Amino acid sequence: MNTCIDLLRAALVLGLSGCGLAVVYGHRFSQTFFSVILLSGSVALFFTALSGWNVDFIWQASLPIYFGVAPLLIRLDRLAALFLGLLGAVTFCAAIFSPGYLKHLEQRLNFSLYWFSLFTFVTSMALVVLAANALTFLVFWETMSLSSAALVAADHTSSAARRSALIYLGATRLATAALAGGFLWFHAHTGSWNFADWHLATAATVIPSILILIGLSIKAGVWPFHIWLPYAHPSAPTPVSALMSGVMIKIALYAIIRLFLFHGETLPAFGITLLTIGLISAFWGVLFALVQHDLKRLLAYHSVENVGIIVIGIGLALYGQSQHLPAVACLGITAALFHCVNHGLFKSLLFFGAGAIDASAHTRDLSHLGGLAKAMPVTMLCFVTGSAAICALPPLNGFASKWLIYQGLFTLACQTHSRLGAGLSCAAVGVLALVGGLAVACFTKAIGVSFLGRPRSHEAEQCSEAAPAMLVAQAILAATCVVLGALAPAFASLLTPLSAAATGSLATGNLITLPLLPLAIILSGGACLIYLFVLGPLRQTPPRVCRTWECGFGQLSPRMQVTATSFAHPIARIFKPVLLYKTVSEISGAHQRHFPERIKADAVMTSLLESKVYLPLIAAVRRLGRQTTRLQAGSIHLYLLYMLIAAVALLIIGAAT
Amino acid sequence: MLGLAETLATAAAIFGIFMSGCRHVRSAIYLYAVQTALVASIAFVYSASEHTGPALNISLAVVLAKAVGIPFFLGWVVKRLDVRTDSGAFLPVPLSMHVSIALFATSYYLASSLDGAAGTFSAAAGATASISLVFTGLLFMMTRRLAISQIIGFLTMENGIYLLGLHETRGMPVIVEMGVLLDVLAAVMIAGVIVFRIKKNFKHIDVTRLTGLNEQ
Amino acid sequence: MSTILLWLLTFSCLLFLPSLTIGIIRKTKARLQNRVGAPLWQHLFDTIKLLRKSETVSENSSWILRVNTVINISIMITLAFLTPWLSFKPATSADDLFLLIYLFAAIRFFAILSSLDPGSAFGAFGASREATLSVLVEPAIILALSAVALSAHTSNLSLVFALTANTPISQAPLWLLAGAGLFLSSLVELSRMPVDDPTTHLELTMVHEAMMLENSGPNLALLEFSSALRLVVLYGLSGQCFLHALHCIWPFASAAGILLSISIIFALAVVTSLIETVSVRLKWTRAPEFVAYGLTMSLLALLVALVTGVSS
Amino acid sequence: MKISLVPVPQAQLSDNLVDWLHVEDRRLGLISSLDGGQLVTLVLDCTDASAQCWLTPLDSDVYHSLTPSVPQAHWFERALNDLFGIRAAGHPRLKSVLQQSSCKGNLHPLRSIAQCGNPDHGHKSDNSYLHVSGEGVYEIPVGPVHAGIIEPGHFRLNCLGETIINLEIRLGFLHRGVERRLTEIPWRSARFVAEAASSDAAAACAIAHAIAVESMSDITVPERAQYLRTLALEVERVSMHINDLGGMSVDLGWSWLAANLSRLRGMTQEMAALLSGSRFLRNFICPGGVSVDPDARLGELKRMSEVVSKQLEVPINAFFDNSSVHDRTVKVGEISRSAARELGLVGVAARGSGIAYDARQHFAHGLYPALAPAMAVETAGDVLSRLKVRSAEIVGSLDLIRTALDNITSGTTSSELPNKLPGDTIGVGIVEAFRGELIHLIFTDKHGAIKRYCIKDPSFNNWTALAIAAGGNLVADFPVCNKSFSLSYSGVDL
Repeated sequence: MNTCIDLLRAALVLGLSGCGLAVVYGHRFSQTFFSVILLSGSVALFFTALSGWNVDFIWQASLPIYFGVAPLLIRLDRLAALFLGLLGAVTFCAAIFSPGYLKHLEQRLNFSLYWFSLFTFVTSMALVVLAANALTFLVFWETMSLSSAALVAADHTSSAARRSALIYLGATRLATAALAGGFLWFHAHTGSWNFADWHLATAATVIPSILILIGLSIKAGVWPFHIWLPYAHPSAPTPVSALMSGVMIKIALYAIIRLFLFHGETLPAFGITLLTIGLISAFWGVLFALVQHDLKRLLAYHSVENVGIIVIGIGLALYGQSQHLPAVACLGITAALFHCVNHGLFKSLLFFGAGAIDASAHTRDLSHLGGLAKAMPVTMLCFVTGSAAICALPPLNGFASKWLIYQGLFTLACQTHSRLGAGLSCAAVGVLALVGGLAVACFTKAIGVSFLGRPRSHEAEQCSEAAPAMLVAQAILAATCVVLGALAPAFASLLTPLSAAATGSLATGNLITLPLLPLAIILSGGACLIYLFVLGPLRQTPPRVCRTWECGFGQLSPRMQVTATSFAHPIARIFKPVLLYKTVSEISGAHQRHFPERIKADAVMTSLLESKVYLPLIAAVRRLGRQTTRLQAGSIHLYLLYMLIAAVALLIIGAAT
Repeated sequence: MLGLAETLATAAAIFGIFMSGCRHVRSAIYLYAVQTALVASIAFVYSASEHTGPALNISLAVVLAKAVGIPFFLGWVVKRLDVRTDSGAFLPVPLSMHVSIALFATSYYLASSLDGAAGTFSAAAGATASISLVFTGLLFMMTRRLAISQIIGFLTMENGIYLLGLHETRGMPVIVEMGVLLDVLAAVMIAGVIVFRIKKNFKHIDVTRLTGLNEQ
Repeated sequence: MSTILLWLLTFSCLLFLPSLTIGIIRKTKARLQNRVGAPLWQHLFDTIKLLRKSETVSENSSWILRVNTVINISIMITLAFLTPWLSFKPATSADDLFLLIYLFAAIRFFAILSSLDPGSAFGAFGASREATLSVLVEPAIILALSAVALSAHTSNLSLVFALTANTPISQAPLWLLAGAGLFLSSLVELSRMPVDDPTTHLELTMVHEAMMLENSGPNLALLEFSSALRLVVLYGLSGQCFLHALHCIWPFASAAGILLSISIIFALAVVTSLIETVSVRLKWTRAPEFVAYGLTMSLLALLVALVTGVSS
Repeated sequence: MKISLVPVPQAQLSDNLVDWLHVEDRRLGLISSLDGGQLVTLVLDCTDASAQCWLTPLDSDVYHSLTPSVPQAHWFERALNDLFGIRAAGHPRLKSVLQQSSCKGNLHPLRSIAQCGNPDHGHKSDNSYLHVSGEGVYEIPVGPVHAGIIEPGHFRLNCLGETIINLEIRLGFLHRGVERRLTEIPWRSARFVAEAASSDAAAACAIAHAIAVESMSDITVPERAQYLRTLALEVERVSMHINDLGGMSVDLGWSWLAANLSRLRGMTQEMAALLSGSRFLRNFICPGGVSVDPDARLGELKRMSEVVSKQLEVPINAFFDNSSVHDRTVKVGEISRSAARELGLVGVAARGSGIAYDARQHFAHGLYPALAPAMAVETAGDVLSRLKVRSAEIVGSLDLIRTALDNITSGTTSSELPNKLPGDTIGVGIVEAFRGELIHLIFTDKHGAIKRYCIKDPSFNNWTALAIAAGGNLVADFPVCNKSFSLSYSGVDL
């Protein structure tokens, strides 16, 4: 208990002192210095979580630290500890990764601002997780949003980054508005700011629950509120992208889990809605990821997919609770929590990989990469591991959590008496399989186009392996993915008490019944044996190295390998109606009919939501604004008239009541 | 457990679903033939189980006329017109197949409420199949381009209605059956002739392009 | 003791059935075209020959080349021990439906990577086509297996596929539809006609062959063996569905199951060769429609499973 | 056929050609040169089966390109650049038709004069490809070594995903110097080289050669020989068309049909062997007549032709009845009628695009045009219409073979040849080979020796059409598209 508090205190002190030092010495001290502070803070945070696993401790600030009407209230329980641990782990790796990565951004970043925002960001994330009442939550939620927006705009030389930060800020405003509305309603309803007193998703609290859900969904990047995510995540420097994608959006999901799942009875409609939205998110995210050719943007869209998968888990748990199917609820919540952790790990790993490529090749555009396998073998190994994990290939960690989702859906279909639930869960199994196939296509594209084949540009040719510290950060995460995958049954049973607390059922023992560790050993052992005895060093004649088959024509040029767009083209064509995908070719030059001089061909994709929903909405708001400005004509008489009308109207209303 | 008639009816509905996923007009006609043969054999099963001698012959006539005669006639029309594929107008063909699966599920719910039976599949199977056939035929007519497909869709609907009648009344009076049969035969002949006329006047039989008809 | 015997039998099937089945397909096709055709065991001879040959490797390839081969073959052999593709294969605790599907996905993941590895244009569009097809096929396979798993209320396929006495006859359509869905999907998954032509010499139309273009010698031997094994496992799986349908109608002794489960694979091989002889390869943009038929079978199976499951 | 030599000054050539081609039934035969000092333009008039040879003397190596106004001249002009070193200024795509490996440096193999300056005058061969820009575009290089026994040619496909944006074709990997060789050997032996110019159309090449020689020295061919020549040409047509249909079935993946057609093709080759003693009709047709008289074997030939036409019915009906075949071939590889006309397409490709041109209808060779079968014309211009034309021609040719066999007269099969060819004359042979219009054009010097032997293979006109037809189609449909044109590499790469 005491160690836990001490560690937490240490972490907070380190975070705050990091902030202070960054403001004062941001330009003078080296990146390594700040990274070490961040590193020690994250270690403290991680061990807080470890030591806090078996304690449930609440701390209320004494009077001066008071947010107007409610005190600063912190609660460290098992759920919070899980997410604190994730935050600690990812921050730990980000801290190791940072010094090497930031080197290539030296000209473009204001380090004082960067480190200040980063420390604020991490500290506020920790405090959001720990927040036990609405005001504490909201205050640190806001701090988290603002500091992360500052980090998105950190690269002040890029106008795209500024634009992204604006879009992100707009989204967070809406999120906070919705959250605040929901929280106020709940306070009015229950008279308490404490989360523990609130019961969401019941028949009496539909509207505020929806408001809170919307607020949190915007932050989590759930469809259809994911629009900001593919802008903000790629623009931020890589350690920040990793933290945002790996942890920040998980914190919104954590809030959903905490607020919705631990209060018993819920309406089935919430479960069904979340399940459906999760499915759409997963499908939508992976589909749009497939047609991206900016590596980080691709990863950002994959976050939408994975958030969708987690939301499916949450929806499953909610629906299971509402239908009194504890087994389903237990599977759902375990899956959601497990996938939160997993996604945090492999997504930050993948972002680090993308960052390492960015730092070395100075581009993230897949059409300029290629052939990095020779130059960056370790980065590639880690990236492949991360990709395999995100594609849920057994026996990596992604598979374990996705398996839990599948099992949950399958159990639901077997046990439910509701035809809607059964049909929906079967459809979900199909959609998830589709999403899995799309994810494989997407990541093979990303790896294939960036690491394999021949370099497509001079920059890619000149690449060299990332700095050792950057590799260590990736290797730690990759190893965690493997270990967590092989030991998934044990980890899942660690989570079981949590889900048992949520569902009110007794612990059901081992959720993952698959022998994943033996499987991993058999697979890798078999692979090694086959390599040694059939293909490897024991063969007498070494393989002959020659050019890739070029049909006898001569040297292959870098153009003669598939591009990212072309690889995804056949799939994109199938989903044309969703992607609004089309091929445009433009032929020009002197004798166009038979002998054109220039041909240009491009695949054009428009985001359905952006073009058909959000932009018209924004345009409508603008138009409304312009109409409103007409009222302000500048004439003093007109204003007097307004006042007169207002006064008369008020009087009439007053008289009427 | 499903009775033989219910199994046959379900099979007919499934073949109807396959038909709705068929782009090739001639394959659609074949599938229609199989589906009709199944429907007719249900009539055969009913009449055999009711031990009504003459009805047996009537069902055989129905089999011959509807499962053999009409497809042959339609096949001839298709050959004459030299049309092969109907790529669908509003819905991609594979999707319309999946929509008809959804309609099959819908008709199951409808059928179970129609029968008032306690949701057991076997009780509702016959009605499910017939309603689903009607839906499938309607969907087929709705989503297809060619006039010939409209005929096939219409005939499928007719199969569904016939099957529903059969299922609800356990065999129809001979005279009604004959009358319906004659009506259908006449309708198909007339439709065939009309298609020829459309082809002759418009050089195509694409009904989505016939919207300008009223102006001519 | 008998378990050991059954394991041995399974193991020998795993070793020899793939080549024999490929041999049957090729022989039947040759006979249907009035050719004599290669010997029945030619595939095995080829594999052995390739294992002894030296190897040519592209200068552009990376470690993915080797990793793909070893992972491919080791996963495939594991899958052959896990999947209940033969009715007599002893059960293991890892026969889970979703695990199997994702192990197949793992094979595909590395296969696609290895075909992108040498930077060949042919391998690349082969990979792109493979990815497209698998995106479409994966839901069909998972739904077909889910349908039969739902009817058995467990996702452990050994239990699902265990031949139990007194299976009601009403289960027959479910098994038939699931089997048909699986078979159609495996035709696509295995890159056979009418979606891909395994005998084509045209690089531009290849899917599976284009992906293996840069492999040679023992590497190629292992990949060829692995894809033949994948063929028998998938055929075995859909064959088991048909056997169950048969078992619903006419319960046979489990001893007959040994013979039947092998001969149904051969029967499906003959069906494949018939299809490949008389069918024309589909236009590439029509391939999704063919997959849609497999998906339809699976969806219908699922519908039947749900409808009969809810009432029971 | 008599041919008139018309001098056309360089300034008027382009206008004259445009005017000439303005009339529907007039065609451009070929553009070439004798020795690099002039342009020779052969123009044909189908209405009266006449031909003119326009001679345009050049005063320098550079002249104003015809291609901008007459697109079908483009490949001729590219060949002129490589073979003679005559450069067409303003040519939109003046790239080499020969590979550097087959023609070293700036050697122009057919150039034999010095008056146009030094042949080594710095025309660099240009082997570049059109660069299609766009972020997602990639190139697929196919050939010259193909999977399968196919002649060498390089296809450069610029693709966006599965769609071909632009296709460029490069031939010239195996330049054999046929035209040059024909001027170097004794004219009596020239027929062996001439029929090997494109060996799968050996009979057509041999007839074209024979007619060209005969037209120079006014040799009359005995009637029986004319019958036998016609038979040879038609047997070759049937055989190769069946072969192409079979190849198409292989590309469509329809092995049953491919096996059947391959067997039937064997039977037609057996017919060829009955007729000439050679399964490929080699060494059969010679100037003056034919070399062997099949005599009694004609009865067996007739029987076999009946068997073939009977046995063809099932596979051909099955082929056109199949819906998947329609899927694969309809609206694939389309060439519009106007494009076909501008590119001067010949043969099946032209008739598939609605151009009613068949040399058998207009130009005398064998028993044509008297015995010419009805022309098969389709208007859609896609792969299917080319297939339909092809199968209709098989039926027509088989009918023609039976008619010819019924009416064949007896008598001698060859007539005497003079010792030498007349001096300073032009001989032309225009033949409808199975691929289309084939032209052999011979010039003799004042001693009667061949000074220039010019061959225009039908594929020469049609290769460009393939490149245009493939654009916008799926990569996987390219083989089908390619097969539907059935082009000869060696005929172009002489």
